[in-house]
Amino acid sequence: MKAAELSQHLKEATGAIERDEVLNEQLSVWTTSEKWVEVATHLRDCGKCMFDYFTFLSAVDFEDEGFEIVLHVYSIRRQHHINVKLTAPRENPSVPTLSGVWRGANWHERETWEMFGINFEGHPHLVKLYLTEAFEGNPLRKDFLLMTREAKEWPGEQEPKEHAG
Amino acid sequence: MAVDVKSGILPGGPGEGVEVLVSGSADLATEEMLLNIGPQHPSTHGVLRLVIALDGEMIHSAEPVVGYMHRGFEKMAEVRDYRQIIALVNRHDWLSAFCNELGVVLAVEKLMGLDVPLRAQWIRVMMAEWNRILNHLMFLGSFGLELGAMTPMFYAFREREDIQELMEAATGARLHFTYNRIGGLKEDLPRGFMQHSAALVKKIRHRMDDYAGLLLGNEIFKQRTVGIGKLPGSVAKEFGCSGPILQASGIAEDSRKTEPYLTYDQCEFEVPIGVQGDSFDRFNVLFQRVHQSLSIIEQVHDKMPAGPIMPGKMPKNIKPPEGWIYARTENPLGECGYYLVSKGGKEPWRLKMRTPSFSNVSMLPALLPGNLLPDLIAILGSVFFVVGDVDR
Amino acid sequence: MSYYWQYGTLGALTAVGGAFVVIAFLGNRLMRPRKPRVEKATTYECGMDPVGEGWSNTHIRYYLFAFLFVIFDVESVFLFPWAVQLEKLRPQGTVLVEMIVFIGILAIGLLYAWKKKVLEWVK
Amino acid sequence: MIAVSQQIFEQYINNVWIIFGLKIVAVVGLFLTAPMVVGYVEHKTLAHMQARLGPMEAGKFHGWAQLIADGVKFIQKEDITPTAADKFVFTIAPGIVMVPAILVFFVVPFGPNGWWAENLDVGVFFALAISSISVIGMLAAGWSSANKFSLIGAVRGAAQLIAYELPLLLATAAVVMQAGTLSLPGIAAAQSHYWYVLPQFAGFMLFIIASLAELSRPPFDMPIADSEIIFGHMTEYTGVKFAFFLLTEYAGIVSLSAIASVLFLGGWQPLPLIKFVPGPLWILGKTGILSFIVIWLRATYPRLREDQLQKMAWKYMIPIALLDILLTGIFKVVF
Repeated sequence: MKAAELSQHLKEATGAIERDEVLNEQLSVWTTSEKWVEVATHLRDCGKCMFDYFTFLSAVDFEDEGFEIVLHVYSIRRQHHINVKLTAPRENPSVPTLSGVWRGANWHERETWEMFGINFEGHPHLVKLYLTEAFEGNPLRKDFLLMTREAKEWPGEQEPKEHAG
Repeated sequence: MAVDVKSGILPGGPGEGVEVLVSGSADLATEEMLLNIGPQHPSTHGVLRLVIALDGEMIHSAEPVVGYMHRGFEKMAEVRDYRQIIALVNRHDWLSAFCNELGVVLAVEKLMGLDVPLRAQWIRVMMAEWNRILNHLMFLGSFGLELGAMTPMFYAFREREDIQELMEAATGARLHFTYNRIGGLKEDLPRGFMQHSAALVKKIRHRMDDYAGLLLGNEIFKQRTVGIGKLPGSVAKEFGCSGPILQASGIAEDSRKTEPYLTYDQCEFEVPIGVQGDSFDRFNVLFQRVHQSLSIIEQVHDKMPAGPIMPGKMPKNIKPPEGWIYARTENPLGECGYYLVSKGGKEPWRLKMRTPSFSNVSMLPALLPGNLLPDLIAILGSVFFVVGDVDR
Repeated sequence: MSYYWQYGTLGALTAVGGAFVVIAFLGNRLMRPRKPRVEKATTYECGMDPVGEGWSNTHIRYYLFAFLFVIFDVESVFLFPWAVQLEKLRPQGTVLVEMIVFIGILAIGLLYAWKKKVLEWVK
Repeated sequence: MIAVSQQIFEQYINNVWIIFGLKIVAVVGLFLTAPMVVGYVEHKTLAHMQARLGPMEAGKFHGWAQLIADGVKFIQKEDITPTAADKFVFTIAPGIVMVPAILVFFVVPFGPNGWWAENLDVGVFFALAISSISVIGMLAAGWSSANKFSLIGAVRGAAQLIAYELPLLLATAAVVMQAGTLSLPGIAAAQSHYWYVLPQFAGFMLFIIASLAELSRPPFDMPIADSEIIFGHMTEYTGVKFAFFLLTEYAGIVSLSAIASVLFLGGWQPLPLIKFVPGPLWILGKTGILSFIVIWLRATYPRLREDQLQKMAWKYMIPIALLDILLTGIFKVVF
């Protein structure tokens, strides 16, 4: 389905789409955390959507605007993509888990949880995936500083012409 | 004594200190044995760790523990400019360096609206396919080794050596090629490259018969793999498995075919699929993919145009406009996608790496229980993954 | 006399074999470095601290095979004297039929076990 | 001159005690050298089959001294006993594995007219019985290591014994029936007209397959499957103890190949037309060819699974072996 059609369909069927945007031929829709699971289930089950392939789930830290949680799914049957997005507040961000909709979301949510500190309500096994238990902080938040970069200017900061000299 | 592995007993590694639930009664005739497979195990291709609960040799549950190789690439990408990111991303899946670079480069080019010269596109197709063969040969060899046939491994390295020599001639590197540039390529192919490449295609195609004879046609190999670790297509899709694993489960999803990038739409090739998604099918699909790649390379030889390899006018500093994009490529191991968010700076605001191995490994807890320990190896070897690609 | 010589030599050879083991261990003791560390002497479990202990009551899935094996192994012991004397015993036909009956009973036993699905690994 | 040497021979060499000593030295010497040769041949054969060179440095000429260097290295290695292990059993297990492997050579004839240590009248029986003692050592090693991989390996080794022992015995029984003797030189002598591989081809195949399982060689190397359970019962062993296990494996290849060549390939009996080649060379040649096949299989086959071996043994090999005995008996009585 074309991006505009799909977006129109979702707006009518779920009534939970706040806004949509098509950039570089890719559709993004924004929803709310209350409707998060409902929208996802609709995407999976609806005959027009048929999003059977779980691509990824992650987040982007937009500093003052909060976290944007991105779910990207793909339909092998219908061959269309969608980004479903959700803005979570900076303080105590929390979203319902999607691991009941697509089992593949399990690990992606664990990763997002430890990297951004976004809680996934109802997740069956929310433990750290990569980091040690003793590790403090959420590395992919913008306020988590890379210590090496803070200590020493990276030579890669040079502009192309400086290399020559 | 039965130990609930799902609750996560992970001493000494990432996740240490998680409580262990011990339940069950002492009068049971047999007890579950909790066993670490990895991180230092001959057949986990690096430092993947599996905590498995065994009853005799029967696996009751299996939980992959990753993170031994976590290098924080996504964070590092946020403080590097786009030129540096090319050299960064070819390191997470070190067996398919060129294809990784390609994903990032395609994402940036599309975000900036750059037109890549046709010759550069064709060279990219050819190099990506050589890289795919390079990667698949590694797994063709190591899968045999895991089942106890050591010869295919050495043959695989013999062929890999030839291919690496070829790619070195063009790129100057053997593992981390860094041959892509935003807009095109580092430099044109050296003189005589096409002849060399054409000769190698014939040679590799001929030598693929060795693998067919040693493994695909081997009765013991079939006994060990047919019907082992059957992965239904619906489960594979749900976990986001891709590449040979998804195709072996009977789903012909290959972004070279369904959403062609570069000039794949002008190449003729097939997406091999399996029937029942068992270890044999996965191996067979991998094997057939090599043949398809060889045929693509031959087509590239015929269609390669002359021309420049970089656009005439390129900005000195690469600063994509504000926005976001998801670019996917069919990597040797499956769908590799980069979700790039730009705020107009010379560094990406966020670069999410969606790697095929991550999704493939996350599927293991659903696939492994109910199999025997020797079959664990047959399954693990056919769920093709690179640990660096899981951990990033 | 030759009997005692033969088995005497065998006994001596066993002793020499044992002595070889002891000498090799002693030689190793003289030549090897000795730098004990706690980590070195831990049980290998893929670089992790072992979970639980190595001596667990595991489920041995072929114990029914083991029973069958004992039965057939004893049978094969009976088979050997018969096999050696086959040509010397008379009348040969009777001797053969006797053994066929003996093997037949066991073969039926094997067939029975097969039909009873004992010859599958216990899942 | 001749008279003098004959005198010396009668005076010293013919002395029973000297012969006694020589026999022991010869058997132990054979036990220590034959595995080296097979081991070296395996290194080089596998290397060339796998498109590589193999050892090239030690001893200058094609690395012929590689295994001697390995032996020297092994004996200098630190001996580590895991804290969790049962120390006594852990220490004696390599000995239990190795001593029977020496004793097998005791009965193997290496040529006609006294080219053997002893001609036991239960030779075959002795050889098969003694060679299966090694499994006890294997179980002891696996259990005492207190390592899960070792334990699984030991359990698999025991399962393997159950699978291969019967086909091995039954295949041998058919040969014994045909020859009418249990003595190995006797069996070889009985094949002066034709080799038993012709009438007993099924038995020969069973014997080779079962021997591979007994030796834990590919495709039946499940007890030491390195990609699954690290190295089975040998996982925790280091230095000279580990060397014992390796030595036993290669000695086993030699001894079982030699026994198979005596049982089925006529021992020292030559092929027609080339009868001038002396008997000992024949038996060494046949042993060498069988050993080479064992090595060759390693380069070719993946390994089976333990339950597949059981299935193969109980559903195919044992019925075939029983049928073989039956047919051999009828053949003997009727003709």
